[in-house]
Formats: sequence, structure tokens, C-alpha cells
Amino acid sequence: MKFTIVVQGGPYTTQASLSAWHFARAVLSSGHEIYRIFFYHDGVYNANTLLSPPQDELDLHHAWRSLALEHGLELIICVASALRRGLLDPTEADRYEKSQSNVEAPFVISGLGQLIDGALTADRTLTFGP
Amino acid sequence: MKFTIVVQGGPYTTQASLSAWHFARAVLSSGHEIYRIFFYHDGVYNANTLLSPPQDELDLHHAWRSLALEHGLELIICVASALRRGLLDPTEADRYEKSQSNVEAPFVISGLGQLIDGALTADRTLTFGP
Amino acid sequence: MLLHLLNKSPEHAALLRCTGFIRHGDCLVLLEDGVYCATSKAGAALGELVERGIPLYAVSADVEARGLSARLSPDIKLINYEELVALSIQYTKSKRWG
Amino acid sequence: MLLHLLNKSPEHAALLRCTGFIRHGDCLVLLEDGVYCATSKAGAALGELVERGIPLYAVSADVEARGLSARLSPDIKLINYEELVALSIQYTKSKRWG
Amino acid sequence: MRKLLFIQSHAPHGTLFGQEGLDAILAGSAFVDCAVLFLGDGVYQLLKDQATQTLASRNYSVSYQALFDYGVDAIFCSAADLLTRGLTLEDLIVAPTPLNPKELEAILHDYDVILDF
Amino acid sequence: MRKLLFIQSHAPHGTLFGQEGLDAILAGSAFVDCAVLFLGDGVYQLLKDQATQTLASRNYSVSYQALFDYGVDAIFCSAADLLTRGLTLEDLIVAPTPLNPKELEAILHDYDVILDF
Repeated sequence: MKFTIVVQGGPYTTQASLSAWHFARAVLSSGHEIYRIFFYHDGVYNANTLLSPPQDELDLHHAWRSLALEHGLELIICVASALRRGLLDPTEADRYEKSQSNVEAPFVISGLGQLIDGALTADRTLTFGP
Repeated sequence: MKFTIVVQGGPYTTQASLSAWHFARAVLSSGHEIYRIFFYHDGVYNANTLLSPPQDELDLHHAWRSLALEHGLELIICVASALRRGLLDPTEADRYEKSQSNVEAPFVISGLGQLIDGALTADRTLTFGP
Repeated sequence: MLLHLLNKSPEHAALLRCTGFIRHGDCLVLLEDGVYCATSKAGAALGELVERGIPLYAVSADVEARGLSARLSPDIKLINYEELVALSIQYTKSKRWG
Repeated sequence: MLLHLLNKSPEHAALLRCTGFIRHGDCLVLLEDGVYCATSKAGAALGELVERGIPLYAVSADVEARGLSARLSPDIKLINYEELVALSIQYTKSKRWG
Repeated sequence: MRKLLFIQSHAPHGTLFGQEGLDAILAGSAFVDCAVLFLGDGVYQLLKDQATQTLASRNYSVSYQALFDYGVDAIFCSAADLLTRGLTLEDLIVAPTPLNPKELEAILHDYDVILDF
Repeated sequence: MRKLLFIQSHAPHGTLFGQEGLDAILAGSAFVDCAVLFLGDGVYQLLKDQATQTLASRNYSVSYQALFDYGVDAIFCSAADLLTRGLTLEDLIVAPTPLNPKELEAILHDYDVILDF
């Protein structure tokens, strides 16, 4: 079974990101496949490379990153949601003339078509939100 | 009259930041003083220098920045809220060994003591939240 | 002398919760999605406050943005942000409900 | 064959709203603050679903985190995230209420 | 091809769900037949005469007029949620098909994937 | 000196309001006499036996025990909100003073500044 997981909440602020991460891990540990993880709305904040939570708390950016690297997943963040919330990879930072950036692989900035494709292609789509 | 304004909501996601900005402008245009603006919870996202909203929309980061520069205000963002949400000035970025940063003056990272001092010292404290 | 700020529509529990805390001498300001509480249809929830003589205000920018200008209960006074500042001075402190 | 996901406490309108949309053959999963709906005290709101034979689940990690383990209504079955994955396969689609 | 149902359940301007939800609907309609359902405070999304100049917020409500142009012709709302809010179809930018509780329940079960905003 | 009233109205773990609110309370108590009021779902903040290992969330509820050490001895809650949730004072990490509606209204008006979480 192929899953698309949609994350609409920012890390820590609401529990949506944490639930989605637990669910994603369970999909994989149950022997199923993740077709797409799509971060929308405040979910894009999970992509921020600068997240620096207290050392005794789960680092959600790092948790997503590890999961993606281990299983060869792409983590798609919606470009429109990302830009207005200040999530830029080096290419977008150039385009918007910013000297800094805060998004890097395995997080990938892409369009809403990836959400639609994920919903149409995967066997199941689940959304975690605020 | 001296005001402390507390902002608990992130830009765009909820209207809290926009309302707080309108209120802050009205305080000043009414001839009163802003003692402190304190960004807490998701409010710290307003400090992100990388915000790149569509050109026909209000840039809230820029709006706060202009207001602060014009009136000589400091915009305080809570350090604990900022770190876990990935808002770092160059000093914090060094400390956390990050090569990038996304906070600069007039936004200033400081502690919760600034919130308490603001609430105790100003004549009025108003909070805008999600 | 409390200024109560409400920013949620009647769909949320905030409206019912806050009305229980508003006493004589206080006022209620509706802002953001709170202005949906100011429509004549939703006005029933505010009826008890009107009867008790509690001043009710709604931020006009929020009313206009939501297309509610023609739908407001006559008991609600529209204010701009400067008037909100004035109210926050007239009332000695504020409480947010959301 | 809908999996309904509810993540808000009974204080919110989501619980009442979603129960009206749950039909025979669906199930309801409580997660995050939604597990507060699973306490025996709040159980009344779910009573109608129990009577209709709708399966009710709560995510155990959320129940434990909130200190609710000893307060759960006996009508609720605790599940871990793997069991949530299994349910999301058994039911052909899902709807989030929040 | 799977059928997508988008649900808008938030009022406009107070949160970004409406605006970002509309973006998703328009994106979806480029790929596949889409339906939109306005539930609860979501029906306020369609209210006419939204004027956002003073608020300095985007008046994206005008883009709902484009739904038909984008091929989204299945637009539904909860009849009860309209009534509770004192709204009629004449008050709305586009006229959704008002559904009673049984029809709403059926819509939810008819579509293959539900995307919530 | 002004008196500060902190209000916790959210359940723990679902949002960060509780944890960041507690941080603010502890910071405030270093400067001045503070009171804390638990309202609505906020009373769940104080529930005993929160076990967050599986969730991988921080169990900050244990820090409520430190309120007295920090000199916060004015801890209140809504008696009705406890009752509605089937809770008694024995179920809580620290025992707040339960207040009836008249007393709650009075508390809100007694303090000089209210900080909401």
C-alpha cells in the first residue's frame, strides 16, 4: 500500500507534525510505502534547517530528515506556503535577493501539483493538521 | 500612556500579527508610546528576514521593521520560542553551529524577563493571539 | 473595568465562555473572526450583554473584510483601531478570549 | 468506509459536528487532544455512536501523555500508530475533523 | 480517475486556511475533476462584498468566481450552516448546491480522497 | 507593584501554549507576585500521571510542582471546569483553589495585568 501524508501544522506549536511523523514511521515499519509527504500551511516550518529545540526534546526537523534519508523519501514543501513564511532554499533565496537560506535536501520546494499527484496516485491520503 | 503589545500568532497563518500591527500603528498615531513589543509563541515568526509574500500582499516582516525603525522601537522575540522554531540571529547561529541566520535588528532575541518587565512597566498590556 | 477582546466566531466556545466573565463596567470588543458574533443572526448570543448594558464594539476593518457591513446587529458600535486604542485606555486592563 | 480522525477536545465544536457525518461502516479515531473525548465523563457525547455500533479508537500515546489511561470509557479501544496504519488501510479513505 | 473532494471549514481572513485551500482547489482542477464543499464557518468564504483595503489583507474571495472557469462545477454547501448564519444563496459570490444532512453524509462517502482546509 | 495573572486555557501536548505559558509564569515569579488561573481545558494541564515517553513529547507537567518553590502560591481553577471533566483536586499535581463563577469573575478584575496562554 502506498501512502501520501499531508502535514498542515508547524513543529511544536501544535501536535500535528509529531503525529504525522509517528504515523509515517509506522507506515514504513508496517512494510508499506510512502509515496509522498507534503508539507502545506504551517507544515512547511518543519523544513527550517535552523530549528534548535532544547537538547532533551525531539528535534522534529532532524527527525523528518533522518526518516527521509534512511528510506529515500523526498519531503515536499509547498512553494507558496514556504515563500510567505520565509522558508527558502538557496535558489529561492537568490531569486528573492536574500543572503541567507534555511531549506535544504531532503526537503524540496515544489508546487501544489505534488499534493494533487500524491492524492491521486497513493492508495491512501491522510492529513495531520492543527 | 505607555503600551506593551504581545504578539502570539505567526504572520498570515492567523490574523493576530496583522491586528497587532494595526493596533501598534494606532497607538503611535494617537500620540501614545509603545514601551515594548514582545513576540512570543508563533509570534516570533514575524522576525524571519526571509519572509517573501506575494508582491501584492502586505509584507508583515517589513511592516514591523519599518514601524520600528521609524519610531525607534525594539522588537523583542522570546529566545526559547525563537530557538525551537528556528529563528536565529548571527550570534545564536554561531552558538548552535548553523551556517545561516534569519533574525536581525530591529528584531532582538531576548528573554521572558522582557515580557514581565513590559507587563509591569507599561500602563496597558494587550495581547494578540491565534 | 475590563476590556474583553474576542476573536472567534460563534462556532467556538469562546463566546459563551467570555460572556460569563463580563461584569457591569466592562466592555466587549469583537475583532478578527470575532466580528461574526456581531451579525444580527448571531446577536442572540449577545442579547444578555445588551440587556445588562454592556457596551459592544466591533473593529470595522474586520467587519468590512468579511462582507458583514450590512448584517450587523444595531447594538454593536463600529470602531477603528484608534478608537480601540482609546478604549484600551478608558478600560484599565484587557483579557483576550480565543 | 470512512476513517474519521478527530483531534479536538469536547470543548470544541468538532466532536458534535463530526458525529453527524459518521455512518454505519465508518469508524472514529481520537488522537491528540481528541482523546479527551474518550474519557468516561465526556463519553456521553459518543454514546450515540456506541449505540449505532460505530467502532471507536484512541491513540494510546496520546492517552498516556495526557494522564488519561485510567479514565477511558470502556467503549474505546486503544491503538498504537501501527494499528492506526492498519485501520487507514481497512477503511478506504479518511476525513480530518478539527 | 479518482475524485477529489476539497472541504473549506474556516471563515476567511481570520486564518489562511481559506486562501491556501482555494489555491489547492485551483491546482487540483488542472489535473482532475474536483468538488468543493463549504461546511460550518467555511460558508462565510463565499460571502459577497468582502472589502479588505482597510485591513490590508488579500481579498481572494473574488477568485471563487473563477471556480467554474477552472472546471470546478461541483460546489456544495451545508444548507443548515447557511441558515444558522442567516445567509441565502443570493448573498454568495457563487451559488453552491445546498445539501441536507443525508446528502452531506453521502457526498463525504462518494469521493475517493478528501482534502481538508 | 502590579499584580500579574497568568491564565492557562489549553490542554497540554495538543498545543505548546501550556509549556510556553508555564515558562512565562516561572519567569514572572522571579520578578513579582504572580497568580495562575486554570480555565476550561487548561485544568487538564495539572492532571497527574502524564507519561510522554511513547509520544516523544516533553512532560513539562512535573514542573508545575515547582510553582510553590518559585513563590507562586496563588493557584486557582474553575470548579465547574473541573467537575465537567470528572476531575477532583486529588487528581491534580498541585491543588489549585477551586473558584465558583462569582469568584472567578472577581479574580479577573482583581489583578492588574492578565497574560493569556
